[in-house]
Amino acid sequence: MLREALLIARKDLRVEWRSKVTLGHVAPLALLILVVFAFAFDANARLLELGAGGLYWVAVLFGGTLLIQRAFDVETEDGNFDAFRMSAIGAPSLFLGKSLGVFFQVVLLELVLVPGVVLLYNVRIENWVLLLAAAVGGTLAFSVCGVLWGAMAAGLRVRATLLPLLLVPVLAPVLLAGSRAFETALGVRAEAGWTWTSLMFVIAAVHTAIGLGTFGFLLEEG
Amino acid sequence: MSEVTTVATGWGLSFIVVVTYALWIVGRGKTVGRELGIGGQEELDPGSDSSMPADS
Amino acid sequence: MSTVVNFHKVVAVAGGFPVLAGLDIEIAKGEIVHLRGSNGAGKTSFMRVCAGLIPISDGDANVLGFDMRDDRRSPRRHIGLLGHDNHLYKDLWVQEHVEFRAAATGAEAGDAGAALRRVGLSDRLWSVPIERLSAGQRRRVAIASMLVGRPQLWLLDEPHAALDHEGRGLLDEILVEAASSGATVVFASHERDLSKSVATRVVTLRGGRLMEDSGAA
Amino acid sequence: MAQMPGTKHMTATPATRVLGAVALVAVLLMVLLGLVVSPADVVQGQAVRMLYLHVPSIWIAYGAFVLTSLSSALFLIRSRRRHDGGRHYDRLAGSAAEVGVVFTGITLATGMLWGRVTWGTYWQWDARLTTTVLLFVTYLGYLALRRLPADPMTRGRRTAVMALVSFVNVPIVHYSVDWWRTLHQKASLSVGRRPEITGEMYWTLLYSTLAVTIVASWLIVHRYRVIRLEELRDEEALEALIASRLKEDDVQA
Repeated sequence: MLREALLIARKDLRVEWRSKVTLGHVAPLALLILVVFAFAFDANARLLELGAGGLYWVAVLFGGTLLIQRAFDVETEDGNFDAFRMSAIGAPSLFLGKSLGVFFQVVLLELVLVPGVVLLYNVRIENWVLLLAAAVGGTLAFSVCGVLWGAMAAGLRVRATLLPLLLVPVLAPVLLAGSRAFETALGVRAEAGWTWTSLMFVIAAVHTAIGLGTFGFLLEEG
Repeated sequence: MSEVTTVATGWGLSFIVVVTYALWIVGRGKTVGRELGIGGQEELDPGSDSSMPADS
Repeated sequence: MSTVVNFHKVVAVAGGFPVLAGLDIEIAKGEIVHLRGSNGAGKTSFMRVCAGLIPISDGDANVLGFDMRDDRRSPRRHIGLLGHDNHLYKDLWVQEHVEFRAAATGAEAGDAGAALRRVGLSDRLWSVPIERLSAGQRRRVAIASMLVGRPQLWLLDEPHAALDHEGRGLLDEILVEAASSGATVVFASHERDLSKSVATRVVTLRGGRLMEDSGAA
Repeated sequence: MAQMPGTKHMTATPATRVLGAVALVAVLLMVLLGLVVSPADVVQGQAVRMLYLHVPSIWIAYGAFVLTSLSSALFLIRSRRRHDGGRHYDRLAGSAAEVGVVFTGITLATGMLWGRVTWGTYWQWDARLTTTVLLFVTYLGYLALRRLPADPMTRGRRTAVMALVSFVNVPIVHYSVDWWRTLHQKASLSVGRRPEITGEMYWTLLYSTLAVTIVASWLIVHRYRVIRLEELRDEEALEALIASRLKEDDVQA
């Protein structure tokens, strides 16, 4: 199972390596969003510093949704969805593989966003370990939910508008927990960032379980 | 807005929503029923959907 | 000769339209069936039903021993389907794509090279992104991707369409080789003369049903 | 294909007429009790009457979404066994979800109005209302997915999976929003806690919940039948297509 999942993930990362969509298009866009937030808040340093944790995750949410869209467009263009469904790889491995692929691409995105937030919103990272754990937890939850809902909307003509509508309500708790955890890590707030981080891992675990069980159903376009 | 007017708007609004929704459903039932051509009152299979106990 | 595909009065609906309307057909192992028929006759739908991608709403369908009413997923690992599209990841290099398809079916990465040579693609092209290939070359990569999976049932929709003369010759050789090694081949094609060279049997569909069957060779 | 040759072509049957009448009477009584008979609250005055609508609506909405998830699960199980099975569960899920969305909407409207009076602002990021708005959007997405044209079984499967996943999400959303707000409230004094409902108000609230349940049931039954009628129409159109295809070939053959 894991071997097959890694196979899918490796293929997705190679597609990314060849097409450079994440690094070339989505990461700069996410950075741009951080800049646009500053316009929205009239470059009010205090406000940006306070909101840095939250704005970061909104940028990840936005960029990540585009990556999910891309991950399934790759699977549906040129009749690939038939091959995806015909593949000898079982649905659970397809699910894990796609999630891993998306996970690494979102991590790529965050490697650009973290320095972006630190520089643009001049925040100091007090607790690196918490920041890292929260980032991993949030990205994991994001990737798993994203792939689950991405498959739901894959191949549909209206997927560009339907996917965000389906995805954001489900990811609201991740955005909430991520923001609070990051604020703690950035020293803006004193609450227990670790509890919020663990909540994100719980969300990731719950959706992984659901995905493993239902991904087969989602592929049955029939 | 005083308390009484707020309560009145709240109840009024909710009633309007429910009534329009109910009328829309029955109306839709009629139009689709007409499209099916066989109007009339035959009894639907009574077994399968007695009123749903929306337990709260 | 064990039956690979057995349809009895099969009705299948896709997109709210009865694409198959009472189809009866039986295909035995090792046959090469040439499916003929105008557009909308049901050629593509027949293959998608065999592949389990479209559910059947009436009649009985049995593919590779699986009853398609109960279990449409299990036979898929033994079936190769090549539609009008090529099912290629256009961003990948030629070799990477075929190696992925090989690994996905449990074959060796090395088989990819052999398959690519078999379809006449010189290794100069192996490290070229599929996007930059011509339609004919892409078709060959698609055929190589299918060859590498060694399916028991080959379903090809208009495979000869984008190929040049040399490509068609190679494809026919591959199909004959697959059939002789125990696989079963079904391909759809408009051109009439093709049926002479390779097919052991010609079947014509119209209106989602069987019209003519030249019977087993 | 259609199970019953002589089927219903109007959504009303004697049984639902009775249910409709009972619902009307119940609502009239509810208005009487809620707006007139029951006393104003010591703390809140008249505003408490809003709760007689607000609280039952959110309970009914949750009840409807429980029904949606339950029937979705049953649909998935049944459709695995018999190719065309479980269609009635799919219809039930669809109708319950739509009614649930209507009542979630009412909950939001009445909640905001109640907030306006007690807290002075329509939206105060109160944990309950925030969760409700997320629930509202989630099931709007469900309805959007349901509207996509697809054959009933594919659509049923897709929406059933979504209903289950969304349902698992409700507690997650509930917990995280609660936790977020209680953190906040610890920081600031929590104002306008819901008044203790006792005595006569308690019975009014209980009765209102019963009345709203009856209304909701009436809506779900009728909505179910409209979906059934629509599916019958599509099936008949399909059968006509199949018949014409068969005829068309015999003529030419």
